[in-house]
Amino acid sequence: MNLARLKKKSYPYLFLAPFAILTLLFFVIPAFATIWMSTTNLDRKMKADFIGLGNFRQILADINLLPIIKITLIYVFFSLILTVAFSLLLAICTQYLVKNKRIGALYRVIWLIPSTMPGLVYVVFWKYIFNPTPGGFANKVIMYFGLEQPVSWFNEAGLLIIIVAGVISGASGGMILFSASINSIPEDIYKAARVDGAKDRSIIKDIILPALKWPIMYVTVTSTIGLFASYNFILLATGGGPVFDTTTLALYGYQQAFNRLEYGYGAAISVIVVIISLLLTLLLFRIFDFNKLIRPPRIED
Amino acid sequence: MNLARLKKKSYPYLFLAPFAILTLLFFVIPAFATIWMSTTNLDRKMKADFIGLGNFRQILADINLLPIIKITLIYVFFSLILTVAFSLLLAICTQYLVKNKRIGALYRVIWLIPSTMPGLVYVVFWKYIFNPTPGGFANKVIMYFGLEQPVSWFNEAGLLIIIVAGVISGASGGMILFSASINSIPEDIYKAARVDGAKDRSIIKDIILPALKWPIMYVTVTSTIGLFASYNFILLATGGGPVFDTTTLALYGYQQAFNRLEYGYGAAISVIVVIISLLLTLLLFRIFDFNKLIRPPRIED
Amino acid sequence: MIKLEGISKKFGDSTALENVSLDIKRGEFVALLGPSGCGKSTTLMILAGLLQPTSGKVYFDGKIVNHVEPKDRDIGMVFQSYALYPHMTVLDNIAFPLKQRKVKKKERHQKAQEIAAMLQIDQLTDRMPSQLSGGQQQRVAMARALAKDPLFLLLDEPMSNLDARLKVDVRDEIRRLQLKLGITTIIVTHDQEEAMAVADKIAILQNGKIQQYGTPDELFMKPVNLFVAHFMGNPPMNILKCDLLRNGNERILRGDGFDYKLLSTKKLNTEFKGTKVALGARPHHLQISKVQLENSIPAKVVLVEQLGREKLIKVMLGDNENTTNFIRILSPSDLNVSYNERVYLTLDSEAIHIFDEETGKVIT
Amino acid sequence: MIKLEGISKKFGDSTALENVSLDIKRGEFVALLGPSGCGKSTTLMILAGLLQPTSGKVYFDGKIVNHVEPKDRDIGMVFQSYALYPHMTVLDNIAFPLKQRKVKKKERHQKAQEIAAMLQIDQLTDRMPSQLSGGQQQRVAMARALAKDPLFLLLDEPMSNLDARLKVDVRDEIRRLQLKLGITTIIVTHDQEEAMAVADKIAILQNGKIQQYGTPDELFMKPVNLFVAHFMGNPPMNILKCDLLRNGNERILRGDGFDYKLLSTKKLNTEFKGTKVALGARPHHLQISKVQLENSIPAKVVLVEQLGREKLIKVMLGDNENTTNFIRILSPSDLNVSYNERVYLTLDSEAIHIFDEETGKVIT
Amino acid sequence: ACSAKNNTGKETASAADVQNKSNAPKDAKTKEIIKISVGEDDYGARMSNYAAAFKALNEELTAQGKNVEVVADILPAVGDDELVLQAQAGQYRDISMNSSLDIGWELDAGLIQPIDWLKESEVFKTLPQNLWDIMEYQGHVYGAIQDMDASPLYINKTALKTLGWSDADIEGLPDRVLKGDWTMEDMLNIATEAVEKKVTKYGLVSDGLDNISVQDINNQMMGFEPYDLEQSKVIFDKKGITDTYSFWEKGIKSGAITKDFAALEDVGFGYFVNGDVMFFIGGTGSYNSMKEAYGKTDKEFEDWFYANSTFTLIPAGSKGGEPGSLANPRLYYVSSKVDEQKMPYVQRIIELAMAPNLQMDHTIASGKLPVTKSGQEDPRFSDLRFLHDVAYMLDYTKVRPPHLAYPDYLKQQIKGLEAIMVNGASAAEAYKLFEENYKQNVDQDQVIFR
Ligand SMILES: Nc1ncnc2c1ncn2[C@@H]1O[C@H](COP(=O)(O)OP(=O)(O)OP(=O)(O)O)[C@@H](O)[C@H]1O
Ligand SMILES: Nc1ncnc2c1ncn2[C@@H]1O[C@H](COP(=O)(O)OP(=O)(O)OP(=O)(O)O)[C@@H](O)[C@H]1O
Ligand SMILES: [Mg+2]
Ligand SMILES: [Mg+2]
Repeated sequence: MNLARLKKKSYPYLFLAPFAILTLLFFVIPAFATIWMSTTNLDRKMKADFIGLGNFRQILADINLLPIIKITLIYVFFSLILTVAFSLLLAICTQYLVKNKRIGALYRVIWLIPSTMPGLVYVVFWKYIFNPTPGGFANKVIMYFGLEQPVSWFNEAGLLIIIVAGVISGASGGMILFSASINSIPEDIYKAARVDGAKDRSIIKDIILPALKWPIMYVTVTSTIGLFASYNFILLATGGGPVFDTTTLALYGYQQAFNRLEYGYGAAISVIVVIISLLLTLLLFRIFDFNKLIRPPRIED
Repeated sequence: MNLARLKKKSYPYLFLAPFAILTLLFFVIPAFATIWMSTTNLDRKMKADFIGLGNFRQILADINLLPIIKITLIYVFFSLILTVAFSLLLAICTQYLVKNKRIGALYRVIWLIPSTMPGLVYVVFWKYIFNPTPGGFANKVIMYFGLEQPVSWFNEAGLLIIIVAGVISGASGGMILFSASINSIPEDIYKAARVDGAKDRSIIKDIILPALKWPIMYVTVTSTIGLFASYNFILLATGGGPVFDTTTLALYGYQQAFNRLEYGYGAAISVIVVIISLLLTLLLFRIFDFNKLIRPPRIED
Repeated sequence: MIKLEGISKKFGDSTALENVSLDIKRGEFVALLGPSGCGKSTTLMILAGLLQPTSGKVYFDGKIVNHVEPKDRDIGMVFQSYALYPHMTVLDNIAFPLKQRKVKKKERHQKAQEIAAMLQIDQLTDRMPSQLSGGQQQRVAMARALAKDPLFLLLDEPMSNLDARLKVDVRDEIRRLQLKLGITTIIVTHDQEEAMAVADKIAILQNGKIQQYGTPDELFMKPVNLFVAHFMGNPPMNILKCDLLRNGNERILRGDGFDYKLLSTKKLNTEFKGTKVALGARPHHLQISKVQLENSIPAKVVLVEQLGREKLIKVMLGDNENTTNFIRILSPSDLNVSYNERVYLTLDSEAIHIFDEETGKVIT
Repeated sequence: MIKLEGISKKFGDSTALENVSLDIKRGEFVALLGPSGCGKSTTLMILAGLLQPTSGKVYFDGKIVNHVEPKDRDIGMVFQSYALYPHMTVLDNIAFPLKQRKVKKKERHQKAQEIAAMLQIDQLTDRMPSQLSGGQQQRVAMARALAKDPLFLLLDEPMSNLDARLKVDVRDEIRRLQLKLGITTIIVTHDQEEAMAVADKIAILQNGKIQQYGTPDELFMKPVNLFVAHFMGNPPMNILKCDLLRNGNERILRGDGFDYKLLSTKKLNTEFKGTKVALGARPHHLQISKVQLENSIPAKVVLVEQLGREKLIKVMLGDNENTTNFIRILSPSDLNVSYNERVYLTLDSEAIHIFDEETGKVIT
Repeated sequence: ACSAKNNTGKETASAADVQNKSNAPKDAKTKEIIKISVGEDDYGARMSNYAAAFKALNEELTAQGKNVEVVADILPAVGDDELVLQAQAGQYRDISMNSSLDIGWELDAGLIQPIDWLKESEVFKTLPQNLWDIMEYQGHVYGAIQDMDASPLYINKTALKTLGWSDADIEGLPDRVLKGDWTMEDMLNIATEAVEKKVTKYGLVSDGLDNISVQDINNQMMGFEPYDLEQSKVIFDKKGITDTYSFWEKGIKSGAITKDFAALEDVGFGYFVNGDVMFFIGGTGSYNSMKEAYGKTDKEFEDWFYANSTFTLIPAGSKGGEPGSLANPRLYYVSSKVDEQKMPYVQRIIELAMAPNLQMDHTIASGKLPVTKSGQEDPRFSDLRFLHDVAYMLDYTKVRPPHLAYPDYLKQQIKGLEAIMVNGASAAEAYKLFEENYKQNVDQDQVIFR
């Protein structure tokens, strides 16, 4: 009897086990290896000597650290706010406001376009559009309207372009999660709200948003983590330049590791990135009152 | 009166308009530009002459085309099946089977780990683990257990490793969407099913899966599209080699465009990728009976 | 005040309402009655503006409101499914309509708390809806509908999960508020006693069509057809198929196993020339006697149910064991009859109804 | 057969059930009655194994089943919220429990269709639950519970959305099936007439505690306390606070505005020494007369409600305009009284109940 | 392409031969197989030159009657990181190719060994001395250079004429540059004048900010290479660097250099061909790019080119200084794990791959110059008028030092340039940025600060 209960309780874990092992192998071990690496002076010669917190000391002394952290925070903050706001807006518009479900669905499908093409293609085109020479599309346009000098878009507004493009391509995931959650609110609730005199604004604020609390938390947390860790996009678009003006912490770590081939130093930066994003995650959990969100199960046994 | 109704009907579109314009600028125009580019011989010289379907004719004559398409289909098919199956399994395990919601949530959070670190870090480590020489970790393990010869993992099982790693890192998005949908099934329904004698298997099959139809479709479609379009991961892991053994169509296009700098040819391949993924999307819509999924609104006006 | 004119509603192929017309005066309390699935909820939804009629017009105060938004109709509504806001506390649920009116927080919470007290849920205002029992949820829904002192109150089975005592309390409260504020109220209920107790007028629906619309007494005393007669009253009116035999001034109803002579004072519709009729008699209009009386109908007791202060006795007419001619009689508790006992039924000619069996229309 | 032993259930701080014990024999039909929020649904959930009691034991056939899975308990259940499977047709919903028993598709569909016909929803079996009216959904839930011929049937307000006529039909069908198959049935209902009509035994709950458990007659005739007395019967029993004056053999109940002399045959519990009592009299045990009789109580008519075959008359005792001493009386329709009319009430000493006002316990 | 344990170079065709090898003389039928692993690099004609070398070596061996066969084992090209990882795991490339910059760290990481035999090699006899310098590090030869580039200054002749230069002035310009009479400053002045007078839209354009042509300018402005060969240290010279940055600052301020300097990378050729550019600094390969931008036949372009432009070495930074040219050649390296037995074969492959005609094949395919005089004597070379005309520059061409601290030097130097060009920093600010970042990134023992 007791054995049977044990068996019953444990079998979902058995299901999860092989995946846990794979995760371990593919992701957790590398994570720990990174931590180990951050305490060595591993470089292109691929010889690793333990140097303790040397790398971290060096990072703290790094003259670029402060400006880079500032840029990172700006980048993460605005990307995050915009991604969440934007995917919420899209989801609410297409799932609730646009009453014709067909059009809403169509619009959402259009948002899949960004994912049908390799990201690099876009970057190439943005580079073309925002090419700082007079031959660039945006410059052609503004010069057509009378501006004399071409604008160095990526230099003047590199971070902005990166954020906007990142937000647009990043919003679709959140949008879908939000859409699904909005969709699962029973119609009766909307009906009641409409009868109770609620305008769209109030329905969104009082009915839809509370139902999205959990998805919003999820998107916020994963976006925060993802944004802190990502560099690919910036690397392609501006390479972090000019100077360090669009270099985020993760990109800096990448450059240290893979351009300068200072793996140890790069790993140490990665570790710092992870620590910051974990701290922020905990903070977000607090803000969203995570414990309350995990309701106790109503089926008991 | 009529004007007011028109206003009411149109204002969600007004909300969407700026985003539509951004999408247009950032994504739709590049998409069309790619199509245009595919009809030119644009290359490193950055001069584009219209050559009609020349690139496409050349692609059809490309001796690598058939094997690459075969690899692409294998890659997409298995990645897709595994990603969907895997994220479903994870979602069901952590959201339904594991009754302790706290543990389930914890487990899901662990799955965020892969996204906290730059992807490249992982690739480097996989390369270390699956190093083909006797010094590689995996080889050390199998040789410890008595195997004589080291295994060239990436050669023997490159596609497999790529698929597995891709699936593990790709499953978390779907898992969360599925989790949210499972979470929104009213508890009463589970209770009823349990009283009606349903075992977990039947609850999953008859209650949970039908409720996940839409999310599954969404994940399937976006994964299909995404998998067809992605190459980043393979590029980092194997670079498409040995020979063309892990080269997918998108990677081939990338290589043509950015290694050989044959932009026109690369764009033409991209266009073919897009066409194939759109066709498959339509097929999937049919399979999932898309029209039925878009229920008519129950609130009328 | 409220007027439905030729309203029809189809869901795909199936017709939920067919040519429904209804006139409701300001401050009236109207009950919609009818069997399950007859279109009661649909009617309310159309009145609320949550469903669009397939055809027909809805007037409020003489103005067509077909396209007026629900929020602009000043309605309080209790949904059959309650439709509480799951993410709000009970208090916020009740106060929500007031919030929409920009009533200040303190004020609306106070008002909500008052109404909660009226419905005996003031202890629960901090809970979430999921932490309430069914009846408690239903009262929250009611409180929410009442909170804003609406012009119209649409109540869809608002007390189906309340016990009898509470139901009377709540009903009285609604009635009180309704009278005080002159709220035009439409209540859907399956309980005709409730309807008769509170409603000024009752509309009886069947298959999406209105059968009769009138005061409770009218419906009860003068049902226009078999359906209404059978539907009103609990236990339902007994209906017996008979032949109407006209013998000079004497008219005899002959059914399976009985003959019953109508009193000469009982008037029948002279347009009716047929013979196939249905005799309707309410259970408490029948008396049971253990001895045979004049013009009484012999029967055999089949079932005795104790209903508290009365007994419900089911008897079989005639001696045919396979008959389907059963009759239910309500009699005082002190009547002692037992299973299979032979009894005699007498009924008052004035209290019976006779219907054309074919069309169902009343002919008395 | 089924036994609850000292069951308590807490949700966080609030106690839903407190030390509930109950014995139910095989094949018995038991009704749970009680005011909204008293713990009826919670009791059913615990019986079904969907909630774990905070303390106490559940026995089925003498075995402790606290940790037996719901699916292994062989229960058919109707949830208060219906809990239909939204993604299945009505037919599949009904057939679902059979599917779990590996009954072949054709067979289970046939069975489902039969039960649907029994509950008059056979026309709707192709629809999805969302396309049904409330009452139709409720019948689907009932059909699903019955489909597998379960050993136990747990019904949580299964007919709250059905009209009276249908309710009787469904009730009869359940009763028939239950008797035929010997299904042990527990029904939660707010309708004590329904409970009295069908149940072998009734348990009355209040605030999570069982007040009385017995046959309908027992509860009606011999309520053990004020609560049960007041709760059973509709309209409820009239309760009047009085002082019990003992004057030799004469015992007089003196209330606000009246004196009533108890017949000498009426026995009181000799242990009761106090004077504060409550007098209980059911509305139909009071007679109204327009002239003063011996031992009658003067009153003034406040409200007259037409209930169909009877009138519910509300009167005020005494002349104090601010009194709260109201009494409801059920009288035949033909009694004509009007608002503010002065009347006299007589009541039968045998039919009244006297309770200790402090403890609520009966002392007759 | 999987082979992991062939680093001793010997592998026999069958197991039976293992016994034969030690005692019996070589059996005519079973040849000894020597597998030489080569890192893939299919730019130009490199791979086909390898193939030809292997073929030639086998023919030689047969001719010598040796019972040996060499087999190429082509291993895919990899990045530096993986090169090390693979080497550490035991998978070496017997012959690999990398930039001349990489000698230092590859040696440090134990990947390569000295190949001083090169000094005796026939094919390298006619290699100019400055190219020998490239291959040497700490007194040994480590790499075998296999192609070469130069960085000419392309000049818009038409524009010069518009500015009033006579044909004779123009013709004499390369000589003045050689003598150190016409300097960078002169160039910048003319560029400024051209832009101010709207003769051309751009004064000075290059093939990219992080390309060697820009480093060439920097070196010229400093008047030296930032490297001390003897101490084997990088020189961080405050004055030189400040001068360089001042040059750029002045260029930007005067409009001779535009803010989008870096972005002109891909379009500069076309602008030059359109006549919009006064001076263009690129590699010899830029000629090909211009040709493609021009879009007509080789001959037509050549005619246009010589009619409308001219070219010189990069002028000296100050009067009397030396003109210069910078290149980034790739060298053949030999793995440290190649043993004595195998080395002769490896040596021979490298020598054969450098056969004059093969050098020329590569030149035709890549636009880079043959390195040895003998290579330049190939009759096909004189047909390539431009390449032929710039060949003299090889004598002035230098490469960047193969020093560990040098890559960071370059990176941070460019950051300073970006600051000037994009963010409008002054030369002093740029210097500060450079200095701070460089100091924190390198081991200061490796650098002479002055
Ligand atoms: N999750 C919960 N958290 C807190 N209290 C709860 C919860 N669920 C139920 N309760 C409380 O437990 C008590 C019993 O609830 P239950 O649902 O059993 O009542 P009920 O007798 O079925 O009432 P009704 O007739 O209104 O359905 C109620 O007072 C209810 O408010
Ligand atoms: N979405 C729908 N699609 C098809 N038929 C529907 C739909 N909604 C309701 N109906 C049908 O319309 C009819 C009227 O439904 P309605 O809900 O108005 O009934 P009701 O009178 O409220 O019944 P109840 O007393 O059972 O709640 C029913 O027969 C129902 O099956
Ligand atoms: Mg309804
Ligand atoms: Mg309940």
